[in-house]
Amino acid sequence: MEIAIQLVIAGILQGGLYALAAFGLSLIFGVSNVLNLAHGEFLMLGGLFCFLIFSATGLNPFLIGLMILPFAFFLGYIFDRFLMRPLAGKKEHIRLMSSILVTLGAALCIGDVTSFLAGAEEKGVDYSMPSFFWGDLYISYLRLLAMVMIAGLTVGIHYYLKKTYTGRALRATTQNIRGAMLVGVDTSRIRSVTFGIGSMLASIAGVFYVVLLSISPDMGLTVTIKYLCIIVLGGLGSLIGSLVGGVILGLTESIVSYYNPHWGQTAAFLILVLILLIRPKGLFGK
Amino acid sequence: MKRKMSVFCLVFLMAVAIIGPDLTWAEDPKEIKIGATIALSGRFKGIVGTFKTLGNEWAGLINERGGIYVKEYGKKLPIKFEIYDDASKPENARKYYEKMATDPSISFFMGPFSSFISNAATTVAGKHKIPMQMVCANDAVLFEKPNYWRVGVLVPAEDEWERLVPIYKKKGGVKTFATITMDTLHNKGAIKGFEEDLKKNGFEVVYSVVAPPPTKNFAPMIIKLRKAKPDVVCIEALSPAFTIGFLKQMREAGYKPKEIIVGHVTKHVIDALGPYAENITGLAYYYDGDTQDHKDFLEILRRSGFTWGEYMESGIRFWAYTRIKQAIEKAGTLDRKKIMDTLWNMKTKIMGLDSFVTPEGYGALGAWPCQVQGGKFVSIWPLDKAVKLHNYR
Amino acid sequence: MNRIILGIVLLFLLIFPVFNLPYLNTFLIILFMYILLAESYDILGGYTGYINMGHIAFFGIGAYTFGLLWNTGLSLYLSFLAGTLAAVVFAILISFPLFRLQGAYFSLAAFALVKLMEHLTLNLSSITHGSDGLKVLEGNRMIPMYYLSLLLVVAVVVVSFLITRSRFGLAMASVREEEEIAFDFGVPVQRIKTTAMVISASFAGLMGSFYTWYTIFINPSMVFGTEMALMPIAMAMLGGSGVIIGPVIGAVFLLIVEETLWTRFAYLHTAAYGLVILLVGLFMPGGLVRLRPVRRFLIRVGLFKEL
Amino acid sequence: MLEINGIEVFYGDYQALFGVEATVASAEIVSLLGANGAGKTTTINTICGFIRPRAGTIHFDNTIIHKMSANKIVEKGLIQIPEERMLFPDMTVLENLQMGAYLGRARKKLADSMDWVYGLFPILQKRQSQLAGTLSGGEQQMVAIGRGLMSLPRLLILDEPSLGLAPMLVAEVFQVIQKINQEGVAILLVEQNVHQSLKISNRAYLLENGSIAMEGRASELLDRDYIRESYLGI
Repeated sequence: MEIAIQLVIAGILQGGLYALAAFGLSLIFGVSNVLNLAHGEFLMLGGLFCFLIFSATGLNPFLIGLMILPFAFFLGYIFDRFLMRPLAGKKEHIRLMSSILVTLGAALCIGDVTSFLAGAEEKGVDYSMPSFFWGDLYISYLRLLAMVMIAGLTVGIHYYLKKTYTGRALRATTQNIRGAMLVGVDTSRIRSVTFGIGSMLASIAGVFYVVLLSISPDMGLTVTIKYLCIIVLGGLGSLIGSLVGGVILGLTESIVSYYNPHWGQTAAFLILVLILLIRPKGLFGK
Repeated sequence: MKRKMSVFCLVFLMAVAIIGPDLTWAEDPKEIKIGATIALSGRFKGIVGTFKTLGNEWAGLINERGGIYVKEYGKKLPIKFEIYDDASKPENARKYYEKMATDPSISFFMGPFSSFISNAATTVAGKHKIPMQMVCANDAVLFEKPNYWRVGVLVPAEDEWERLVPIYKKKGGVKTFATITMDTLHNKGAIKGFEEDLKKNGFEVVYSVVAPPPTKNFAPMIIKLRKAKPDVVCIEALSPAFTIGFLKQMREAGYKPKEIIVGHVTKHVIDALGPYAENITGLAYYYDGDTQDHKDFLEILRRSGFTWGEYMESGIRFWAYTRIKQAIEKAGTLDRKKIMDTLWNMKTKIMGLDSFVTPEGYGALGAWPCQVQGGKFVSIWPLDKAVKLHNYR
Repeated sequence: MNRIILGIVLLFLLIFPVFNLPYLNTFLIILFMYILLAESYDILGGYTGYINMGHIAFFGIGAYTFGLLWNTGLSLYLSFLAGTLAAVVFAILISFPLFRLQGAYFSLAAFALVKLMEHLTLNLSSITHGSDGLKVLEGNRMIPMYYLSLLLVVAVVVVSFLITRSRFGLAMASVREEEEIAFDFGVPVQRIKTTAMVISASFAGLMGSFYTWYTIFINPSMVFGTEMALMPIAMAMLGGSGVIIGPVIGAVFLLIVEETLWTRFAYLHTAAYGLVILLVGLFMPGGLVRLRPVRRFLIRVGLFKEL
Repeated sequence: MLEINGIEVFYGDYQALFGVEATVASAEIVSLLGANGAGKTTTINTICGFIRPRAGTIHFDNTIIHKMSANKIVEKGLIQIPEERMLFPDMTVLENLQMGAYLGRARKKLADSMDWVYGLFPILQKRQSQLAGTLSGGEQQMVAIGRGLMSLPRLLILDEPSLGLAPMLVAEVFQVIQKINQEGVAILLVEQNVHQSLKISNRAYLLENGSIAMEGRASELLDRDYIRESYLGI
């Protein structure tokens, strides 16, 4: 029983971490309808900047994470402005293909330039907090903090999407891009803003990554694939889907890993394929 | 139509010219060229990417002294590396070794990183009859089939951890071990040998797990680890991400073993763990107790800008370079067959240690126990050569 | 005109081993492999519009089936046949659930299948030897390898050509343009898609078998790796999806760029390579062959067969 | 108010419009008639900035708009209500209407325009918290028109507003169009329901194969034999 509780806790905490970056990817897909294969690179860059500033100043990594948010937003914004916007007018089929090429190229490029400038070695921030112990159970405060931040972000984003005009325009663009244009939404700007937000979320995830695990310049594509799995699982473009998808994945991985670490890693892909068999558009997809 | 044809031919010729081999070579060798591929990109870049610098610095050091004396020509020849990036892929390694095999001025091959890439490379060496010395590749899979044209510098992977057991046997105080292994060829071999060694010496392995390389969530394994309560936790993983991830999560879980052993401990692992890294025991292909024969090694490390503790594998590289130099000097020629004969039969000393090749082709270089003390990596074994004494955590 | 050019190129490739340039030989073998992968990907991806990011799964299955069977002592030809068949059977099995999905869901689910296969080969180590990898018999077979890969490339191009000229090809294009309308007009959509996938898979499976034969040693990350999976697709798109010559040009272009960068620069070649892919995606969304001067040239020499 | 001068539109190599010319004066109802594929939708999409003409100009209030992006054109008060309605299916009716007043000028008068729309379509007030995707076809059409009105249009372009509606509703829609026009909004009406639309229009254009085949006062056109035979089936 204790083990079960411990596994569920570990799974949910891990899932929350997955959900954070997947959230941003899902947002981007919803609004721009592109598969952003460079999403993991934003995560990596977020972690890297956190690492560099931490090494130089020794500030609290989460504080650094907040500090680099505007920068991450800007990065995502210009990424979209210069690389994705030219594709916006193209036909659906061509756009999907071109976006794969452009984001794949960008991912390779960002990864390699980073490894050239900052070195290819694994980087991790040494920052820890004592865990919370209750008998044999333990909950990592770091991960709990991650969960609280994710919950806070979810509420914040929900509020932003529901109440602000930009947020509403963003939702409108997701639901019917032509309709959004007809009411005067500058959809290209909304796209860029969304990319900025997605990049911000990825960089926060990157900060958690570099604190809890470690980062390296070539990790980008690997994590992108995992996040793509999560958002497909939850339904492309569905925000609640990416949250639920992340938690499902974290839970399954933890529980299966307990019996066999190998199958724990397999579980992610197995469960994705199974869910798509039952629901061709993911759990919350339309 | 004629014009189009000529344009087409021109484009084709240009393509051939771009990718074609350099068709210039001197009849009388002006230098000794050593061909190699290194993973300058791809997944091994972080581990071996910097060794290009190390090799060039070594060549620079030798050339400052005039180069390597070759009896056949009666003079010293400078040494030069020709290095391609194999992007951590065997098919690239093979392609570039084939490219270098067509260049008669290349007299010697250095192997690439890791066993399965070396596998592709040794085929080329065997086919074109070019001597190849493999570095950082010591799996049984490479030595299954006899191949005259390749030798290694390392002891088999199974023996990599053999010098650790005597420490615990002598010191006592620990009884039970747990091993966490990343699922790759080399790591599994090393741990297999270690576990057999432990059992032979009366220790107990209470938990043993092999996890795939991309594992990020170690919590389920740590739950089991906490139940098994081992005195010593051993992590053997080629990927530092695996090691760092596991240790950070073990710290989160509050499990405090008496001893942590990390097979591949590098500067970045130590940095990422901060004070927690203190007293982690590891292995390096070098010991710093006796410095009389190490001057060259320390010099090229200094020039390359890293300390030996940053890269446990720097020692392998130096060992391999030195063996090449010794073999050429001893053979007194650049004749490939003679160099290869010499490599098989040569018994010399490098860094104060015996250097030879076993009948299967393994080398003689083994790993030495070290420990992180005061943020630095210091030799702790064998006792007569140790700089510091081994501590439990 | 086009026949003359094709004839010259083919003749040149046929007598190429005479020059005894082993490096260029290996380069060409790798090139042929990528051309085949890109071209066979395009049979499904370019003609029916289903971007199959899981194409490399067929390749990997072919590679493993071949290696395992050949190691048991089965004859070479039968092992090749078995590798191909395994990929075909896999294609048939997954085509039914997979084609229920649309657009990005299809692509990503197919990609997840590749990763699933990678993990399965890792986990079922009692059969596949897991991360230890699978080793097969060595041998010096550069010349047969060269001709076999050349033959395969010619075969896949010829098959693509035949497809574009057939009613089947027309049906595939109708699926790409308006699947629902095609279905309403009585086009057996599911059968068309499955057949396209089977043809595409058979070539990839055969090439997978060849790859094992060529590299002697395979492990899961070599045949199911992420870059391995994405490169042929990038090549096809780069050259021009849906045009026979497109993937060929894409593969040749990208591989020559890669080779030039790799041998000339020690660092940052991946970045430059990425930049090339990015720029092509940005400025030539239809691929190289749809660039106006290139297209005009190809049309004039009769090599621009679009579906 | 709106002047279209000789626009030519291409889809790739295929030419869809051949020098279309038309004007709409303020407070006027103008019909754009034509069979399927004649180029009606292409024309209005060009006006709204979704398609760029290869030649010709479009002026709205003496400003050139054919080089503007769609959202800028909306800002000027030129609003399209598309045939497919293009609502936001996962938003409530209220949110859909609020989205109509997205731009600055309209945002300030949100409450007033809301009253106006609810006045025209009382049923929307009852449905205001329902998701737009769950409404019936007629109600969706109302939301679409309402959303367009929320943007405070000066020229409203209606693309097939009666398509797929029950006859009762069709009459209601045409009534509403007249009501809107009485508020001073110019209307460009694209319809297949030639009879009805000519009855409420001041003037009309007839598009055939991508060019204007006929134009004139609506009452005149209604009497022409060609129109009667080809489009009214009399």
